[in-house]
Amino acid sequence: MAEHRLKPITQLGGDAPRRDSFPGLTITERTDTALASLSARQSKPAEFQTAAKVFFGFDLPGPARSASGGDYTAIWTGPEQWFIEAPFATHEDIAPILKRGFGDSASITEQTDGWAGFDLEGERALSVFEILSNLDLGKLPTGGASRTVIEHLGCILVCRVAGRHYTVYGGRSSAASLHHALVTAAKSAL
Amino acid sequence: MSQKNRLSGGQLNRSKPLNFTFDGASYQGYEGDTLASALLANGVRLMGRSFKYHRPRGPISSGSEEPNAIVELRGGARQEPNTRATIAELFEGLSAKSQNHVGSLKFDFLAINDRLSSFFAAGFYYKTFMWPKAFWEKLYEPMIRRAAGLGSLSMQDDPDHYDKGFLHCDLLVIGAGPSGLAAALTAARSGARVILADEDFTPGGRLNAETFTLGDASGADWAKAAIAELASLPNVRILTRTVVIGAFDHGIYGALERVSDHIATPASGKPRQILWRIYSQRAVLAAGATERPIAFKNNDRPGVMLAGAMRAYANRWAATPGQMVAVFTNNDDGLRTASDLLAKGVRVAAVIDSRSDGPAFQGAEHLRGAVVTDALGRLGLSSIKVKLASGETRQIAAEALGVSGGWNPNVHLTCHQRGLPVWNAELAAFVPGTLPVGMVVAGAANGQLSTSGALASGAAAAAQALEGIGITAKSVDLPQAEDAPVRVTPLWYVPHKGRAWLDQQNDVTVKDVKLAHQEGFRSVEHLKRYTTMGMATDQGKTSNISGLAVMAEMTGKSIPETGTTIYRPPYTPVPIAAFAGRSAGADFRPKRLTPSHKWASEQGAVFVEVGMWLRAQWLPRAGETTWRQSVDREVLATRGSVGICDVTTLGKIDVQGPDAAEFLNRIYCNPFAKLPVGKVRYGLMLREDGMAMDDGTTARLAEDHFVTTTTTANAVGVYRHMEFARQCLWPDLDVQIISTTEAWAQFSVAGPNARALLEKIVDPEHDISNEAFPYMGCGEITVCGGLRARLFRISFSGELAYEIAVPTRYGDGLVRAMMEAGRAFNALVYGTEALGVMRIEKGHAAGNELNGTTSALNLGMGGMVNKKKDSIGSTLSEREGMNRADAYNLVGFQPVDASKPLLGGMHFINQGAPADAKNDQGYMTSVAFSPSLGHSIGLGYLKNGAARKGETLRAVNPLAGEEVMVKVVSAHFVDPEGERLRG
Amino acid sequence: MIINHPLLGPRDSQEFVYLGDANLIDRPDWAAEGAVDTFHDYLYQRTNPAGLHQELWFHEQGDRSWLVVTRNTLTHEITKVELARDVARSRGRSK
Amino acid sequence: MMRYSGFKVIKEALTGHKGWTPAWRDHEPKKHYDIIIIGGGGHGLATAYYLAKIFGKANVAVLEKGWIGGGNVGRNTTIIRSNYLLDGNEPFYEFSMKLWENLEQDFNYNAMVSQRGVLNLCHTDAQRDAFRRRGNGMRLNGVDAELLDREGVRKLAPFLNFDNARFPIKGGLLQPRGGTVRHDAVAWGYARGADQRGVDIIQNCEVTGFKIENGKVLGVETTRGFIGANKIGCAVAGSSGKVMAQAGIHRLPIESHVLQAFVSEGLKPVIPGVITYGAGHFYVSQSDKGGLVFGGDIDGYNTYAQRGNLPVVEDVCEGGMSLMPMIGRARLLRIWGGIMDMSMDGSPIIDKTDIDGLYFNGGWCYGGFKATPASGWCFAHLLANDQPHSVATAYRFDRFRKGLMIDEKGMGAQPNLH
Repeated sequence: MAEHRLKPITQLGGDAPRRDSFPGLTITERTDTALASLSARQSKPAEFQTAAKVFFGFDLPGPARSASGGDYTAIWTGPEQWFIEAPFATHEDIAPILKRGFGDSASITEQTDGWAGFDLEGERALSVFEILSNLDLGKLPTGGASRTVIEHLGCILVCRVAGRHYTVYGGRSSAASLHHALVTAAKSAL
Repeated sequence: MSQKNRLSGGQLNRSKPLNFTFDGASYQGYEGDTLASALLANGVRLMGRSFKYHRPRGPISSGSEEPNAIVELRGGARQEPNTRATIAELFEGLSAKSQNHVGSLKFDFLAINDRLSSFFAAGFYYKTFMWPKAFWEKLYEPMIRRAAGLGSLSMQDDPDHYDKGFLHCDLLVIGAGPSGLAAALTAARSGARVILADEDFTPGGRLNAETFTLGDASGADWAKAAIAELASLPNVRILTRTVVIGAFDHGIYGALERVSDHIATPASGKPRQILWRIYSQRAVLAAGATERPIAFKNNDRPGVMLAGAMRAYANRWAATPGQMVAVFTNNDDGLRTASDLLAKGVRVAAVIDSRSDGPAFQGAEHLRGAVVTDALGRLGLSSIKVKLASGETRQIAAEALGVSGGWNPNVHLTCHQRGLPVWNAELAAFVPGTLPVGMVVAGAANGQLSTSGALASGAAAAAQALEGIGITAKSVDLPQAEDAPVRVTPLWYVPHKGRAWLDQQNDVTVKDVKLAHQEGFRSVEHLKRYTTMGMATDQGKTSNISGLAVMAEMTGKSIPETGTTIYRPPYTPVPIAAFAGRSAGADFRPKRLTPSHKWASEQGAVFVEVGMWLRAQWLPRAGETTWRQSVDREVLATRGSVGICDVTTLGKIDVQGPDAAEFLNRIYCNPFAKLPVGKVRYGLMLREDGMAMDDGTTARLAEDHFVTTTTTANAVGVYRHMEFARQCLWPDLDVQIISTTEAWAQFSVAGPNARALLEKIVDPEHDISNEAFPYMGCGEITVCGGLRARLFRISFSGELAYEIAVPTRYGDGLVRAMMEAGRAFNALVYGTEALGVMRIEKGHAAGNELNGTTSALNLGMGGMVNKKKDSIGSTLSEREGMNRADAYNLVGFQPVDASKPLLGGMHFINQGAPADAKNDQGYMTSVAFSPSLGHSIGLGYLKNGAARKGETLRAVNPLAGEEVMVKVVSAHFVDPEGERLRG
Repeated sequence: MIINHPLLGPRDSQEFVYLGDANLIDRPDWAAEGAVDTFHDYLYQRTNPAGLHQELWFHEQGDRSWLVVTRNTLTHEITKVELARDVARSRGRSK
Repeated sequence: MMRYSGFKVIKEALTGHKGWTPAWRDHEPKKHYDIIIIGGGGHGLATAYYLAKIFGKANVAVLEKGWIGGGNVGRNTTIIRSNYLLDGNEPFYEFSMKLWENLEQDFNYNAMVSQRGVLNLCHTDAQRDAFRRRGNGMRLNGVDAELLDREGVRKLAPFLNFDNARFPIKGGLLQPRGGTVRHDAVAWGYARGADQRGVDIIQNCEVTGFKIENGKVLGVETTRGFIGANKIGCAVAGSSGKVMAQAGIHRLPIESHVLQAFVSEGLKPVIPGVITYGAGHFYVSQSDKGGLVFGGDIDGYNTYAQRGNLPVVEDVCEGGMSLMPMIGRARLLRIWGGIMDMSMDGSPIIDKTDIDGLYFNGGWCYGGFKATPASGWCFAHLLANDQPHSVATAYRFDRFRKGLMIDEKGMGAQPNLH
C-alpha cells in the first residue's frame, strides 16, 4: 500500500490502542487486524474449495468455529461465509489479496473498519462475560466463535484461549458504547 | 431500648451488634437478624397499617410471603417502599419508616376507615360515586387516590447500578432447604453442572428454623456442611439471596440476586442486584411450603402470627413477639411451636387445637376441640377469646398467638406456564399438577412435608431430572430425620359475626367473600377481582387458598371444583430497575458515532439523535445566536461554494455474485439489470404490499459487484428483507450480500466548487472532470497519495456533488484534509439540518415522506414501477384503492405571504371550505426555511396534487389556532431542471 | 425461548427477529392470471393455527440465516428447525 | 331491577349488606335466540347491551366459554383515548370516547372512567411533525388535542428524565380527555345492564361447532348443547382464528400474539395520567389503588398461550428506566399476558362473513379495550340492521383486497409490527 498522508485514528478515537486493566483481566483495543468477508459463490463450489485449500493451507472451519494458519484466521460467520483476519500491517489491502486467491469463486468484501475489536485477556474473563453474553462460554473451546448480542450490539465473539482470552468485535460506530459496556461489566464483576 | 424479647441461642452473630432506627427510634440487633426479628426482639410488634382500613399490623410471617410488616427502607434517593421487614437483612445504620398512615403509626387518622368499614364492603365503589357526574374526577377519585397506595417513591432517580447476567447449567435447584440440598448434592456428586438458588441469606430453609436433627447434627449444621461441600465443587454455583422469579419457555428461569441489599450502599461500581437469566436443561423446584392462617374475628392484631413463623423467630433469630404466647392450630405442626417456645423459656398460656382427636400436648394447657373467636388489643395483642369444646368462652391473656391452618406447597413456579395445581385432600392443599417441561418438584413444594420425605424426594427428583439428560445419578446417603405425618383437619375460618381477615394487606374478610358470592362473583377470578383478594404485594400467598375455601363452602362445591388462581411471575416482586439492568438512563441504548464525530465535537457541533446515531445537526460559529443562523449559513455556503457532510450513516450493502444484477432487479421496482459498470442509479424499493419501503442509490462497481445504499433509518430492515428474498424467495440466485455501512467513512462534497476541492484530494491519476466522471458516475480511486477510496457522483442537495468514501479509520483524517484543501473555497461542514433544507429545496422524499403508507404513485414515481418484470410490490400496487383519482401526490407548497412560516403536520383545506375532517385535503410532511429563496417551503401530500399546481389552499394548524394560505407548486424549488448537478 | 439452530445449536430467541407464517416463502407467480388475488391471499390471509405453526425467524444477531421453525402456539414447544433456504428449495423455489 | 346508588350503599351498610342481589343472573341456555353473541368479553357484552338497549333486540344470548370478562377486557392496561391518525379510525374511537364519557350513568355502574389525560412523548423533530399531523387531524374531527413543547411536558410530568436521556424529550401530544377505566367493571357493568334488559348471559358454555346449511348459519354446538339462532356474532378477540375455523373459515387477515402487561406494588400517587415513551416500548399509568400499570410491545411471535417471556419484560423495564429512572426502586408485582388478534394493518374488522347470518368482530390488536363501547354499539348496529354503522364503514374484510388498508403505523402486512 502506498504511503498516503491521512492519519488513522482508533475506533475509540485515539492515536494508540487503549488498554484497561482490572484484577484478573485486561481489555485492549484491537487495531492491528485486517478483516474481510469471504463468501462462497453457489456456482463454483469446487473452485472455491480448491482455492481455499491452496490459499490458506487449512480447511475453512465449520459453524461456530474459527481456524488459523500462517497469517490468516478464518471465522465462520454464516452459511458459506467466513470472516478472514490477517495482520493489518501487511494486509491492509486484504480484499484484493483474497480476490487474487479466489477469483470469481467467492464474493469478498473489505470489513476491516466495519468492526471494532477488543481483546479480553485474563483468568477472570468468564466472570465478566457472564454479565455480558448469553452464550455458554464455559463450553466454548479454544477456536470457538459465534456471532451474538452484547448489550444490544451485534458482535462476533472469538475464543482464542478457552477461559482466558476472547476477542469481541462490534460495529465500529458503536465502539465507544461497546467499550463502555465491557469496562462497566469488568468493574462490576471484578 | 433493650432487646426485651431476645431469647437465648439462635443463629445470630452476637459479637456483632448492629444499630438501626425504625420510625426515628433507635434500636439494636445482631448480624443475622432481619428487620422484623430485630424489632420483635426489641418488643416492637406494630410495624405497619393495612391498605384499606388502616388497621394496625405486625408481621405474620418470617419470609417473603409477608403481607403486613412492610416498610420504607433506607432514605433519600435509595428509599425503597413496601419492603418486607421479614426478609430485610439488618445492617449497621439501617433506617426504616412505617408507611401508609396519616399522623403516626400509632395514631393514624385514616383509621377512621376502619370505623366506617361497613360502608366500604367489597365492590362498594362500583355502586356509588356516580353522581353528580363531574364529581368522580374532581372529588371522589382524588380523595381515593390520596388515600390509596402504600409506600412512597423518593421521586429521585435510582442511584444504584444493576446488572443482568446469563448462567447455564444441567440442573437448576430452586430452594436450599432439605429437599433442595439433597437434590443439589445428588446432582453435584454425579458431575452435573448445578446451580443452587435460594432466596434466603442463609441457605437451609426450614432446617434453620426447626429444632429437628439430621443424623447427629442439628438441621442448621447439616445444611451448613452440605453447603460447604457444594461450594467446594467446581461444577456447582451457589446463589444465595437469590429468588427464582419465573419459569419461562424452554428451561429459562429468571432469578434476582440481591448482591448489596444487606449493606448500606453498594460498593463503588458494584451492582445492587443482578437479574440472572438461567438456561437450564432441567430444574428441581424445591421451594418449600407456606403456612396458612385460620381466619377469626380480629385475627389481624399485631402479635397474631403464623405458628411456624413464631417458631422460626424463636429458633433461628432468638426473638419472640411476647413473653406469654398461645398457639391455635388445626394440625400437628402447630404443636411444635408450643414445644419449641417452651424450650426457649417462653410461657405458653394455652394451646388451642380445633381438633378433638389430635395428639395430646404436654407442657401447656391444651384446649382440644376449641377455637379462637376474637383477638383483643388494638395496637398489639393482649388477650384472645376462646370458645371451648363445651361451648363456653374463655378469655386468655397472651401477647402473641401462633396460628397454624396447615401448609400450602409453593406451587407457584409450576403454574408459570399455565399448569394448574391439583387438590390433595390429605394435605388439604393444592400440589403441583402439570409442570413446565424439564421441571421436577421435590420436598414440601410437592407435598412431602416431613424432613425425611423432603430429603428423599429431593434426591429422587435430582436423579429423575438427570436421567432425562443422560446423566446417571450417584446415590447419596441421606441422614436420619423426623418423618412425622401431617395430620390436618381443615379449618379455614371460625364463624362469627365480626370481621375475620383473609387477605390482611388488602383488608379482605370472610364477609367480603360471602358478599361476592351473594352478588354472583363466584368464579375464582371474579372473586379475586371483585374483592381484590390476593392482589396485594404478597399476591395472596397466605390468603388465596383460604378465600377459595370460603367460596367453596358458599357454593356448596369442593375446593378443586371451585377453582384455583393462576400464579404468574414474578414469584416475589422485583425492582423495575433490576429488569432494566445497565440499560437505564443515558445507557438505555448504545450510541453510534460517525467517523467525523471527534472532529465535529472539536468544532462545537450540536448533535442530534438519528436512530441510534448521533449526527452533527449544525455547527455553530461565534456570534450565531439561533440555530437558523447557522443552518442558513451552511446552506448558502454550500450552494455558493462547497460544503461537506458526513453521510456515513446511510446503509451500505455490498451485493456481489453472477446474479447480483438480477437480484437487484427484483428488489427494486425500477430496472437494474442493464446498469453499466461505473454508473449509479436511484432505486425505489417497495414492500410486497406496494408501499414504498426505502430508497437509495446503487453503484455498479463491476459486472458482479454492486454497492447499494439505504436510508439511515431502514438500513437494518432492508438488509433483513434482502436476506429474506435471497434465502427464502430465490434460494438459487447466486448472490451474496453483506453490510459494509461502517467500513467506509463517506462524505458528501457538494456545491459549485466541489470538484475543485476534490481535485486537491483525489490523486491526479484519477480524472474527475465532468467528461471523465459525469453525473451518476462512480469508481474506485485513491486519495491523498495512495489511500484506496470510492467516489460516487450523486447529489442529494441538487448541487454539483460527490460522495467520497475511505476506510473508516481515515475518515477523521479525510475531513481534516478536505477542510484544509477547501480553505480557498471557504468550505465548511454542514449538518443534518442544512442537509434537510437542501433536500426539501430539491424536492427529495425522505423519512417524513416514506412513512410506510405511501406508494410509488403517491411519491410521484408511479411510472418507475416497471411492469415488464417481477419485482417485490409491483403486483399489489395495482389494487384499485392505491390508484384512485384522488390519491395523494407529493407536491411543493409555498406561503402566499412570503413572511409566513410553514409547519410540518399542517393539514390542507380548500379555500372557502370549513376546516373539518370532511374537507381534509392532505398534510404537510416536511418544511424548511429556504435561505436560497428567502421564504418557507414545504413538501406535502395533497389529494390529486399533481393536477393542482397553482392552486391556493389553506394550510391549517388548529392545534395552535393558526393558518397560512399556501400555493401548490412543484416540489423542485431549486434548479428544477437539474442543471447544477450535471455541471 | 430457545431455538435449536440447525447449524449452531440452541440459541436464545432474543437473537432472532420474527417474521410470520412460513407460507411467505410461497410467493405467487406475478405473471399468472389473477395475480392480484393470489398475492392478496399470500400476503394477508393467515391460518394462524392454535397448535403447530411453521414460521420464519431471522438470526439477525447471529449467522443471518432465515429459519423455518415448527412451534406449537399453545405450548411454545419447538419440534423442528430448518434452514429456510432448504425449505424453500424443497418447495420448488429456485431462481 | 336493582339500582345502585350512594343511598343504597348506605342503607345496605346499615343493614348488614343482606339486600344485594347478583349483578347478573345465571341462565340455562334456551333452545333458540334471535341473536347469539359468542364471547362474554367486553365487546361481546357491550354488543348484547346495545342490542337490547338501543336496537330493541332482547332475545339475545351471550355465550362465554369461561367466566365473563376473562379475556382481554380483564387483562389490559385500561387506557382509553381517541388520538388516532387516519380517517378510518378517528371518528370510530371518538364515538367510543363519547360513550365512555356517559357510560357509568348509562349502565348504572361506576367503572371509574378517569380522564386524566394521555400524553405521547416525542423525541425527534420528525416525530413532532407527525404528532402535529395527528393532533390536527384530531382537531379537524372535533377531538381534543394539545401539542406540548418540552417545557409543557415538564410542567405535567417533572419527574421524567430531562437531564440525562439517551433520547431527549422534545415535546408531546396530549389528549386531555384520554385516561383510564377500571377494566373489570366495564365487563360487569355491561353484563349487569344487558341482564337487566333481558339478555341471557351464559357462562361456562364453550362453542364447539357451527350448524351451517346452504351457506346459512342456524346455530352453534356448545358444551351445553345445541343452541339455535337467526344470527350469530363472533366477538372472541384472541380466539378469532379458533372459533372461525369451526365455521369453516380457516384463513383470516389476523394473527394471534401475546401482549404482556405489568403492575407494580401499590405506591402513593406519582403518575398523573397515561404517559407513552416515544423512543422505547413503554407506557404507564397509575391505578387508583396505587399500582403502576405499564406495558410495551408484544412478544412478537404467534401464540395462544397467554404468557410471554423475559426479553420483552426487560425491554419494557429498560424503556421505563430510560424515561423515568425514579421508578427504579418500585417493584414489579405481576406480569400477565393477553392474546391479541393482530390484524394485517393494525386496524379492526366489524363485518359480515361469507356465511349468511355469521358476523365477525375482531382484529383489535392491542387497542380493543378503548374501543369496547363503540365496538359493541357498531357490532349491534350491524347485527340489527345488516348495515355498518357510519363510523365503522372502513372496518371491512375486503379492504386488503382493494388496497384500502388502515395502517396507522405504516408497517404493512406484518401484524407483529403494528
